[in-house]
Amino acid sequence: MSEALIFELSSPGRRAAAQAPVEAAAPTAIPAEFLRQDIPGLPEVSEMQVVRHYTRLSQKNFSIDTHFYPLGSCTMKYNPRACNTLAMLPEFLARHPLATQDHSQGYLACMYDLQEILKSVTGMKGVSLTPMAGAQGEFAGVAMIRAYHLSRGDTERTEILVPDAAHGTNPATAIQCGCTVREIPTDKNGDVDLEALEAALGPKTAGIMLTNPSTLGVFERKIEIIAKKVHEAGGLLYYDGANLNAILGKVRPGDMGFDVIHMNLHKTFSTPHGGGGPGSGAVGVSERLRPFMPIPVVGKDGDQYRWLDENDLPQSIGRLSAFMGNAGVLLRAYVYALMLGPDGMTRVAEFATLNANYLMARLKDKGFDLAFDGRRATHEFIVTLKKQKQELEFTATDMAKRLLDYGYHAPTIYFPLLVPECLLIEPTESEDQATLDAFVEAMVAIWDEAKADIDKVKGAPYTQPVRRLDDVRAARQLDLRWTG
Amino acid sequence: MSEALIFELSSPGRRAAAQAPVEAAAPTAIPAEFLRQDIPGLPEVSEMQVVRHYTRLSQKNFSIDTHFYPLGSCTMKYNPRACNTLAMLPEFLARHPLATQDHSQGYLACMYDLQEILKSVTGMKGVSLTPMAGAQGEFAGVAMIRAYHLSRGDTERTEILVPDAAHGTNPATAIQCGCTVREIPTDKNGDVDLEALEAALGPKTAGIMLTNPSTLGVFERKIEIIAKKVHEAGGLLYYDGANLNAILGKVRPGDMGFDVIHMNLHKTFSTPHGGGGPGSGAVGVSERLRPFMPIPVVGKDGDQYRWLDENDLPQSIGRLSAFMGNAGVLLRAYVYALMLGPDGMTRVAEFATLNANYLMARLKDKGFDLAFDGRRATHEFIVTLKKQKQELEFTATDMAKRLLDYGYHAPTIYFPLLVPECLLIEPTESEDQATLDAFVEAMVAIWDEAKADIDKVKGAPYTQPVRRLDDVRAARQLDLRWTG
Amino acid sequence: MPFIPHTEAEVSRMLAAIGANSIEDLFDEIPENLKVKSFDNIPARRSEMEVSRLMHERAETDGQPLCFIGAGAYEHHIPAAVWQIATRGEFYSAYTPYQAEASQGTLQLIYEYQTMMCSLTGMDVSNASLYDGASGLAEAVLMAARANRKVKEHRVLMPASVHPYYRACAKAICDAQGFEFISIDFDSSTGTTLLESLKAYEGQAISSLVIPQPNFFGQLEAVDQLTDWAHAQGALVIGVVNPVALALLKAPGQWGAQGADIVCGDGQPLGAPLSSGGPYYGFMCCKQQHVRQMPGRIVGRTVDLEGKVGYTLTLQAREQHIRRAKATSNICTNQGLVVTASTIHMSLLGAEGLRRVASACWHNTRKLVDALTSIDGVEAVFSGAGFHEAVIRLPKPAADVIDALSKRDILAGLDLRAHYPDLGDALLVCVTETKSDADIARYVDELKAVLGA
Amino acid sequence: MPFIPHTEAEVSRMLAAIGANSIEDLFDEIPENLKVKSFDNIPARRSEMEVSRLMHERAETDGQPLCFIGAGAYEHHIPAAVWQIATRGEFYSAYTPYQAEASQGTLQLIYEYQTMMCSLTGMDVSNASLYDGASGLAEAVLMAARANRKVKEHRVLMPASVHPYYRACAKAICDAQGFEFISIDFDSSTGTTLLESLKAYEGQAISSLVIPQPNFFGQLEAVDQLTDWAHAQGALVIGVVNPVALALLKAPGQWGAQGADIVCGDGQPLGAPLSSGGPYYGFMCCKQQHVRQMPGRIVGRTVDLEGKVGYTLTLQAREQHIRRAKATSNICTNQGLVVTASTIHMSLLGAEGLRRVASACWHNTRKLVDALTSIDGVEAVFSGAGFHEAVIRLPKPAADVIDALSKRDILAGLDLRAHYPDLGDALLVCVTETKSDADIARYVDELKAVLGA
Ligand SMILES: Cc1ncc(COP(=O)(O)O)c(C=O)c1O
Ligand SMILES: Cc1ncc(COP(=O)(O)O)c(C=O)c1O
Repeated sequence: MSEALIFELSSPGRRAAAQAPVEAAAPTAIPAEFLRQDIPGLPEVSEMQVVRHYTRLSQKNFSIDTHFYPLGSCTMKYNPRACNTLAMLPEFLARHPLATQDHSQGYLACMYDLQEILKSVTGMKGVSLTPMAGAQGEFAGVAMIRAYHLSRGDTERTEILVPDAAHGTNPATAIQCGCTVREIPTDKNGDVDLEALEAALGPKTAGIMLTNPSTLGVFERKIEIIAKKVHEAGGLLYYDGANLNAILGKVRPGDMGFDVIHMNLHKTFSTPHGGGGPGSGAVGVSERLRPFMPIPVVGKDGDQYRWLDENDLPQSIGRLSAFMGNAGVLLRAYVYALMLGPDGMTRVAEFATLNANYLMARLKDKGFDLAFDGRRATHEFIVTLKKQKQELEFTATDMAKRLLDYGYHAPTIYFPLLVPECLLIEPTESEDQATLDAFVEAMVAIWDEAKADIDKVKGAPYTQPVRRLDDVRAARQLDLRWTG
Repeated sequence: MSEALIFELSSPGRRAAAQAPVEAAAPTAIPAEFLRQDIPGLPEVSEMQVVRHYTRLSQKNFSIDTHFYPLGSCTMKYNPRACNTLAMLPEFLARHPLATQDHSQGYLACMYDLQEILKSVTGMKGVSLTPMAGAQGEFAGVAMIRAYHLSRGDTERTEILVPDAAHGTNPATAIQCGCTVREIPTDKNGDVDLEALEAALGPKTAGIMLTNPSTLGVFERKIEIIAKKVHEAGGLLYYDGANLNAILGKVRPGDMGFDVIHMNLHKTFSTPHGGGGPGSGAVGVSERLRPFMPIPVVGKDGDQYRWLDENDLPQSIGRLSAFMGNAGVLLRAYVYALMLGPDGMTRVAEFATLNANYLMARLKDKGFDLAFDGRRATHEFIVTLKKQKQELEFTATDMAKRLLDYGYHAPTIYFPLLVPECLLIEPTESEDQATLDAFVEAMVAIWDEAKADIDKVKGAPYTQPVRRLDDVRAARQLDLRWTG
Repeated sequence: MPFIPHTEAEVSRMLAAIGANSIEDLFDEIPENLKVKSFDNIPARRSEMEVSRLMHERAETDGQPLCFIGAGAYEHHIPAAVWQIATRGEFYSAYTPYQAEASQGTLQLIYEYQTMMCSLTGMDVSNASLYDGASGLAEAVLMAARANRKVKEHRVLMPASVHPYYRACAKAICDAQGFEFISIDFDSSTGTTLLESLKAYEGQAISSLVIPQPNFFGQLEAVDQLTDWAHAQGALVIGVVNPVALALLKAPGQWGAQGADIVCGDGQPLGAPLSSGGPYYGFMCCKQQHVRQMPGRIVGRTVDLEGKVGYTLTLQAREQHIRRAKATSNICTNQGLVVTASTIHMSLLGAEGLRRVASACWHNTRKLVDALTSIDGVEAVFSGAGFHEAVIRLPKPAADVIDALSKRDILAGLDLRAHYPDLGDALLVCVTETKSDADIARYVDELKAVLGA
Repeated sequence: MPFIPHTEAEVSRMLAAIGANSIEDLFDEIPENLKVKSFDNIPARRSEMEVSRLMHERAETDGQPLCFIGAGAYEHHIPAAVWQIATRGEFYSAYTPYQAEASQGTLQLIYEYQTMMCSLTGMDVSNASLYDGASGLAEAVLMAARANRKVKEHRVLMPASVHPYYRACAKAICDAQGFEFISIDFDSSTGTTLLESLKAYEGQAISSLVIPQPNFFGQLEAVDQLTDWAHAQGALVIGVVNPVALALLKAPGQWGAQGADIVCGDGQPLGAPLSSGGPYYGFMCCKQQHVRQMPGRIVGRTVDLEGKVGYTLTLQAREQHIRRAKATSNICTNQGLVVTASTIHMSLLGAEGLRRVASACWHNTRKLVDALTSIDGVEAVFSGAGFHEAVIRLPKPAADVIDALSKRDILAGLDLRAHYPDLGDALLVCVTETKSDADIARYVDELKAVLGA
């Protein structure tokens, strides 16, 4: 059933009266010129209306807690509920970001430990937890690369190399850091085209941004050669850690030769995606980039923890948020890490990879085409519906929408851009075999349906709160707020 | 989509490993004769499977937080979320029921205050919070009446009078207290048949159990006469407080002449129904029944709170639970009472009554028959579909099931038993006018549907996880547990 | 107006539709002289924030002492997921699932719960909960009398090793129906019920024998012998068990040759916080042949119009809303939400998790008892096997020791003097898996300090 | 294996289907020499219970001092319903709503959120959130430069009365793109930006002027004059506002003749706990004509195949996943869950509730300032109207006073020396509606004790 807007439930003068001071006189000494004359158009509703409305809205979402969600590159794995509970202990919630040091030792101890765990698991020499999502971690990383070159008087190095399969945040970040972007093509096995890379390297090269395993779901086998070549050319290597789930405990970016990495803790460390965020894009750096880390960072003097700021890190790229990033997200990641331990971290990669390879093998067996057949899947892999598109105009979107009717969230579609009609499928380690098998059956059934009646499939979804939405209209006839 | 049983998700050897000690050797000194050889058949599932399974199951429920729920006699009103949060503060959750007095003052203060509030609002002289639901409150009440008579050597008084409209717990309770039950008929206006009452009163009369307003949704106008007559006959008056929501702050059972009352705090004081419980059936008593109250009760010596037990109340009917009833439910009721205050209590009755009378007027206006036309509705009222049944075999069940498809929980049906095809409708004070209006439209639409196509309505519901269920089969071919 | 959505304009419109002039008019059937004029003793309303502040203060007053009391309420780790899911609005704010089609979530969950309880206890049937363990025992006694048709006498053998409050509660509830409870003494060295003490009742008409396992002292009763003895007398056997202990101990369904007839107990250890004693829930299981004597709700699996599987309340003809005065019990509202939590809890633990918890409790209790009894003058009162409780005797008045430790933020255990004066300065202590070695050491150290040892 | 469901039997079956001998085989494309041999510094796994214990200990270490710090993060009452609903699995564990049909809950909520923010700020368009207020200001500066096509220079007027960390963050983020921030001094008696101090920049090419309201000191800026001045110079106006203050203060859309062009700030006061500084969220609103320069996600209302209303992400051509190097920002993951909480919070408060909260804050702050300044040697630094923060000057080193009060479990305020050395021993204090008169009195008394006054 469709749910009215909260504003449509509103009635003038209604209030959730328990939620505001029982009485509150107007301020007496603010001159009229500063005051607003109108009343903001917030809804006027009762507490129950709010609870009912948003509870009902919540039921209109797919989520990990309700559905298998094989969204490639997004690592939709189980978010342990203890992480939420323990990050929301009353003292943690009440802690002011500028609290005195003696009222901060408990929190700082958690952050310090987390820095150490992340250093250990990535093989990096320093960690700053402050970036608030992957993209901000990327910003921090490229800004540090820039700062490094500048600190050496190397002012011409403004070019960032980005493989064409890269996530959109990579080129966007490079630009935001005042760099230019140069795309590097991918070879037919999904690896970076080494020749093209060599051709691109030069005195303007600031660095390269790589995801490994790449967003094509394969491990970049020539990573050592790439690292060597980039370093020889005077550039640094940036590791986009969105895919860290594939290699956690198996191979470390630091050991592969990367100078800086961001981690999506909301992926690998299982903090929830929250319907779009918040995340955390903690960065790890090699020795030479340590002086440039974004502040604040947690340090330890004797048995006292304290914030390190511009006084401790005078070459820092600076501050990326008002305080220290998404503290509550970091607490969740810390709790998760403690519950995993070193063996658990290794198992993350092992079972994420097992699930992906199993699902890939089963789908291949059922006749679906793999984008990189013959390669191992990492934690994810790509199916291409190119053949199905040619045959019946059956597209990745059609598969995605119809999967919703079968009770599965769609895989990532049309990313990476270079594989036509692609489905980027990431089952994660938290799903069991039976779920993967049922998903295979659903994909097979949908393709059978398409062969029998393509229009039916193109009409999907049928079981969701709405049928397929008109995105073109949304963009052309902008309706971005309710006006009554 | 149908949800497998948790056992069907099970796989031998699977575990939610974070949830038990990492290691635990078997006990070394328990002789084999005491030990079990088999492994209990609990599900073997991962943490995510559990979270997903029960989250999905939850979505298959109607509830106050998602639906209008006009279930007569049940007072399905909004359960403020603060009550839950504050009753679940860590210290309250961790408090052992047998904790020492110095670690109990905070909790006991809440219970003491709640006793005072309930005394004040009911006009009774003593309150015991220990009964765990309405029915246990009834038990306590009748047991006190019995104990009172026995304490006076009045051993023949074993008959409890119960109006025929009474809730099933009333007669069942009387029997459980070793009494016999005598039914008193209702007159055509919904009041107790006074003549029949008088005829029934006598030296065997232990007391009468009354609900006022009665379960017929009308206020018993002759309550003072009834009280006088029962008292004159040597009997006591028991007030079934399930309908207290109708009169909170308006009229007090103590002032009407009742000797003992139970309150369904899970109705009037808004503690949640929890899909069946827990509730609380706190009892209030007049002066003469005070010595018989169930223990423990909270007392106050100077500024110290303490439990009163059999040493303080040697004539007590005793202990009705291992500790002191549903403590956490009582905390919720206390928080609710504090947020209401005296004015808020009065408003509960006022707006519950306004909503019921409005809904009644609107339905009458649309042609539905009222069981007691001409009477004021209290917090609830009865529509009878006798006419519709005669006309089209359209029953109260049909209306109920079809309402589910319209997104409304059904009213109470077939209770009280004396009104044919009855719908006992209780909107409560938390609903707004628009919701009531939409509900009226739905009832009208359903009756129109019935007139157009009775089979369609008889097939309802269509939109729920299952169609109409076979209750007869459920009772005949008992299937009460999963056996694999 | 907290929790009331009405605006003045709406009130006017609604009154107009009713044809009334004021809300007060709607109460015109209530005799004027009865109407409340004003309240005393009800504090003026506070905002959620103010109430929150008060409740936080009250909670802090009580603090969180280190707790070594068990005695029917046990501190266990409860997975974070349990109450986060149980308090979802759809479970929390739903009514009893009378409208089955709109309550499949709760109904399926109860069916799963019933299955779990049957497997834990080794019985055929479980109901959907009673209020708590103590009142559940009362219901079991009443049920046994109904089920045991051959015995007309309402005579019940009740070991003194059953929780004193359970005994008190059973008495309070069964009294009016004329039940006679015969107390059976325990053996002073093992703290358990000896077969010899039952001999006196051989050949007498006995409705039921209650067997606690573990018993109130944490000791293990000879359940096989007791069960066989009772059955030989034509009495039914009512087991009162700790469900966590069942991860290790023989299921009541396997006691003796035929197994117990009715099994009850408190479900609190399976996911309910201590919470000052409630809400917990009483579980009850029985053999198939007694199902129609069972009190409380029962969920059954059935099919819908189209043959699809669904769940519904069944055998309602046992219940008060159908059978009224002839019902098996007056219970209506039960402890549904706690059962919801408990079902989630059991799913998360599984048999192996529960076994580990139980084992950890056992080991921790041994550790504490060993450490305490190495203090001069402190001794274990009973010998023989036990679970996670034990009785120790102190060289000083138990009440004073408890007081002194309470001031040091430790709840030392339950003073047994009120219930078992013969045991002297005896303390019932309990250690669950929640206590670390450091906690145990702290107790021991503080006790030493208090005893001056 | 925590959080991994696989049994050994399943692993074997899966490997067989893959045609691999072991899980290790699946990693055979990784050069052997790169593989991790072992970890240091990662503690062995603990059960949820053990981690819970550790986290409780850590939390207790920090305690809950009585907090009078604001400075960009404000303690407000958050209704219990807010996070109970926001942490429902369907909100908590969902991804960004790219599959619109399966995400209508989140999408409709964001559409409602956008509406609320527009109404609070008086602007036309709101996005779905940025990371926080400080980084949001950076994005606003970048956006203003894109939107202000007439001005090529990346020159921004930044009052020193803007939060120092916001200024630092804007600098860190905009630096690489060659932005020049010109600091504008505040008037030492009012603590606000005087029109005179801007005169020097008249006629110069200015991309934008940032106006904080209230400013970092809690003082109210002359927003109308400043806005009109900026517009006269061809500069865009970026308002940085406290959303709770907007319940009382003139909406930025009404500043001066034309209103602000872009409005940003931190959404934290609208339902996010202090939580050590995050997660909060940055809100951003703008005039309709600038919508295509907006960074971040935006939800639009549209219809489905059948004409039914639905919600979807729109104008995605601005975003990195479509436009890549040409995107308006690199932001991808935002602060969705906090927006969810905030939308629920705003619905519960409504305009009147928010007004009461803001008024209570104002009154409480006055109370504190009045009481403090009655202490010998303590004085208010600025005159003029303010909201719920104020700067007071102490007769002793601020750092020492803060330390001493911290030991007495009071967070006295923020020492301004690092950021504004000219102000001397100045403390920025804040009092929200969460503080009672007793709390204020306690602060005053303890401060007196510390000052020896
Ligand atoms: C490969 C890759 N890189 C970077 C990002 C950006 O991370 P965030 O969304 O946390 O900013 C993502 C997230 O989707 C990603 O998949
Ligand atoms: C009129 C009436 N009396 C008594 C009861 C019994 O209360 P409880 O279910 O709490 O035992 C009810 C509850 O449904 C009721 O409606």
